[in-house]
Amino acid sequence: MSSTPNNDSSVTHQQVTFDLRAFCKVILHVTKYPQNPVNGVLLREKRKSSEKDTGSRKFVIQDAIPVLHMSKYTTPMMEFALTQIEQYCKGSDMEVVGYYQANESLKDNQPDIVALRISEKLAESNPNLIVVMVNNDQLNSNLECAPFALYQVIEGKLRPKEARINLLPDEDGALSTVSALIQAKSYRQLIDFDNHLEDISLNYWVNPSLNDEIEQLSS
Amino acid sequence: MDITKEIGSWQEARDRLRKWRDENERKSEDVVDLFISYIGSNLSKLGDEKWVVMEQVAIASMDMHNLPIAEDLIMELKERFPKSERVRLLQIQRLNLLGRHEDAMKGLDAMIDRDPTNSVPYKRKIAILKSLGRTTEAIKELSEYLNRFMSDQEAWSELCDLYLSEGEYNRAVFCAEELVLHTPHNFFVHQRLGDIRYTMGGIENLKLALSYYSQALKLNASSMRSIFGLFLSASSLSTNPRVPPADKKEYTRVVTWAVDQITKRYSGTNVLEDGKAEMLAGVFGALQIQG
Amino acid sequence: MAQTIGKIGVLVGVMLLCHTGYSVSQHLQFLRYNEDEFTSLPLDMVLEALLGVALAIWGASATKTFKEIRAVEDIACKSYESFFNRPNFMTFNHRGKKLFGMTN
Amino acid sequence: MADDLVLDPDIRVWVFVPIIIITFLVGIVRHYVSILLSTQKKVELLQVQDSQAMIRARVLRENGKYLPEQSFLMRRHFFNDEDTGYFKTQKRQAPAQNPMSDPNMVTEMLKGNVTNVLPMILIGGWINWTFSGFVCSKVPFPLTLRFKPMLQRGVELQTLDASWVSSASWYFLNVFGLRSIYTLVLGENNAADQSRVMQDQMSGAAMAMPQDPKAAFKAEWEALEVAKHSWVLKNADKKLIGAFQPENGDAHHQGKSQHAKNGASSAPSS
Repeated sequence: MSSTPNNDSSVTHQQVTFDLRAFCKVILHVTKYPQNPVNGVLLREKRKSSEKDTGSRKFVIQDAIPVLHMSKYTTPMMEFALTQIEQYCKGSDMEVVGYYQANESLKDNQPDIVALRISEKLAESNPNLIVVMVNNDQLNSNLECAPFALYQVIEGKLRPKEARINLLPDEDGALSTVSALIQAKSYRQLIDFDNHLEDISLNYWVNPSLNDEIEQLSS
Repeated sequence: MDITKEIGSWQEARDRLRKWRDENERKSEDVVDLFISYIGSNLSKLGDEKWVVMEQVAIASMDMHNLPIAEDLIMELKERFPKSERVRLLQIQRLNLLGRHEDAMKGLDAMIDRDPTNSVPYKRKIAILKSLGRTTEAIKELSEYLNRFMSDQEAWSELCDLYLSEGEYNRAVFCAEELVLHTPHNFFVHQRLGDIRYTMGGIENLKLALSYYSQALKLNASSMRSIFGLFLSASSLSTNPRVPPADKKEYTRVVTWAVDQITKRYSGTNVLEDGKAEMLAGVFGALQIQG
Repeated sequence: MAQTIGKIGVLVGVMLLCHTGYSVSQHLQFLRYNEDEFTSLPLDMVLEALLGVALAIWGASATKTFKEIRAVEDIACKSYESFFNRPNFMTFNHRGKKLFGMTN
Repeated sequence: MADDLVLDPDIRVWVFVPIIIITFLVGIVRHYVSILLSTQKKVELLQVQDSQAMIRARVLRENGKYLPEQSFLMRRHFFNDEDTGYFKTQKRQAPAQNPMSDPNMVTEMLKGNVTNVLPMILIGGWINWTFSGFVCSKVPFPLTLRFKPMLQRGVELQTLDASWVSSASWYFLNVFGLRSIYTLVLGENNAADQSRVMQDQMSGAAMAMPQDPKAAFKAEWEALEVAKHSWVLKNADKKLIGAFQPENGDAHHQGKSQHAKNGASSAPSS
């Protein structure tokens, strides 16, 4: 439960909580493109200025926006997507609080240069940004725990961040829901920015049909 | 979205598989699904196409780590074509799947000894290096390979990605340019070169990126990636303080044109209906200010 | 629907052409028996032949779906993924192993 | 000119039709024999390398206009530099002058003869011998005398009308005329050959090998040396806007209402 060094300026969150929707989207994105590296951003509702919080406040990630599964090493599409997402957040009172990435190779679960570059850019507007690396090794069609490793941008580097990962509504519920979604091949419904580029009538920032499906399964 | 629901008969499944073979799609999951639902029980009806389909499905099922199907198919192919090098390649891929990379390497070396003009084993060796995370070695081998097989586009494309992952943009550009030389009518190669040039940044590179995105758009006016790229590169050029004002004007015209095009595309769909039309406008605003 | 009409078109067109051929040979034979000089074909035969050709061409083009003549169009409907798919450099060392794997 | 000759229907049954059947079957047998005898042509690695280098040089020449000048010159330097250029440093032997000295070549030629010429001679001779002297058909149009040697081989009758066809000629007509039927029956090289494709390896190598790499290199070197570079994408962006202008004319107005909103954002940059 120790916190990372050099954290006097940044707020540490001992707990990072994923709402079902966010958790499902990350896992399903990773499942939809098992052969490709994928990335995306994590969102939460903007806190009201009135409830000025402290570091102990629960860090709840409410939604995820899947972005790329192709051409990860070139920037233009990511840049455009991020700006679009930023505007979406402005319109719906959300903020970008995290970035997730899964690498191509099974054994390679370390954040790479791309993760650093993007998270540095995102950290400009939110210094508490958390970076979630998906542990390919821990993935399974029957998940036993959240296969995530958390990182944080500190002084231009990505450092591991020690925090407990909580899932909502509860650990077992979330894991079984996501496993059911995988088994039902719901990941085919997931839309990321790359899909949006092929057909711009697909909505990647909300993923309405997938949201419905998650809703159905969890209720 | 489920492929097995979309398709109603084995004939359709066969046509779909053929299409994917021709168009070089990976779609391993769908291939395996189609095989299980339609093709598997109708293999004999495929005639001579059967063997190619079996190869395709074998690769796809290995990609999906569905070993039982793959092993059955490879066994059958092996019985029918005991001496075929293509079947040999499948067997080697199976070794890879099982993690026996050393054995696979040996098998590939033997194939190269038998016929040094067959390009596939060289490439498979490089793929193994890559999958083991030995990227620098893979790059070295691939460059050597390309000294001999200079017009292998697949290899150029692979080398381009490997260099990109190492952050060596200049070399990646070289490979991407090689692809442009080989298939100048393919808008993907232009767009990709534009992407890399844009990523490199700097006025000269941005100008080149702009040109390549334009060419990509000329070849295929519906490519969203190209039009976004065009917009991004033009807008960062138009706001760059070191660009002379006369040129800036030109770039601003390009930006306006691109904005028009993008807005038009989006207004043709209903994604932005619920009050999100401003979202796009905001996007342009935000991008131009930061550019 | 258009396909069937097209097929009928081809059939009728070819039959018309055959019939024209037959009529022409009959006509020539007739001329030969009467020991007339051949000057030109009767108008109805010429018309029949032209009609047959037109019908057959139209029918054939209605039954088939054509490929774009420009290579660009062919590429435009390909997916971005397929451009990046390089079968010979494919590796299996990816998430699929854990997610769908039947090997472990 | 009235018909002066009437053919026995037995000629049709015992000469005309059998010749068709014989030629057709022989053709099919020949097809399969040639498949059996064919071997994968062995190519040397060096040949593959040469042909691929040639292809690359050619595309550079043809499509170099899509690259910026710097990139073009760099590649040309790679091929043509006096000291380090590919075409200068790669020395190739001139090919052996006498094809007979190469045993591979001899077997290839032999195989070609065995599958093509030999059956022609044998069957042709046999047909000539068995069915000699028959007039077996008539073409339905008048022909000039020049066609007589072609259509009436084996029947040397001065007075016979040129449109009559002798049995030997009928055989030759069949040999050449049945080719398209073979492709119809045997399949062009799709279905029937797919299992064969599976059998041998897929060679990624380009198959057009230069016969004489030395001369080919020199020719390509020269072509590349005189190739001028002109960067066609120089004004691609302006052309793009220009080219789209007319079609875009009304869309411009349509987009106006929406554009007005973001007009504020795009305007400041100008």
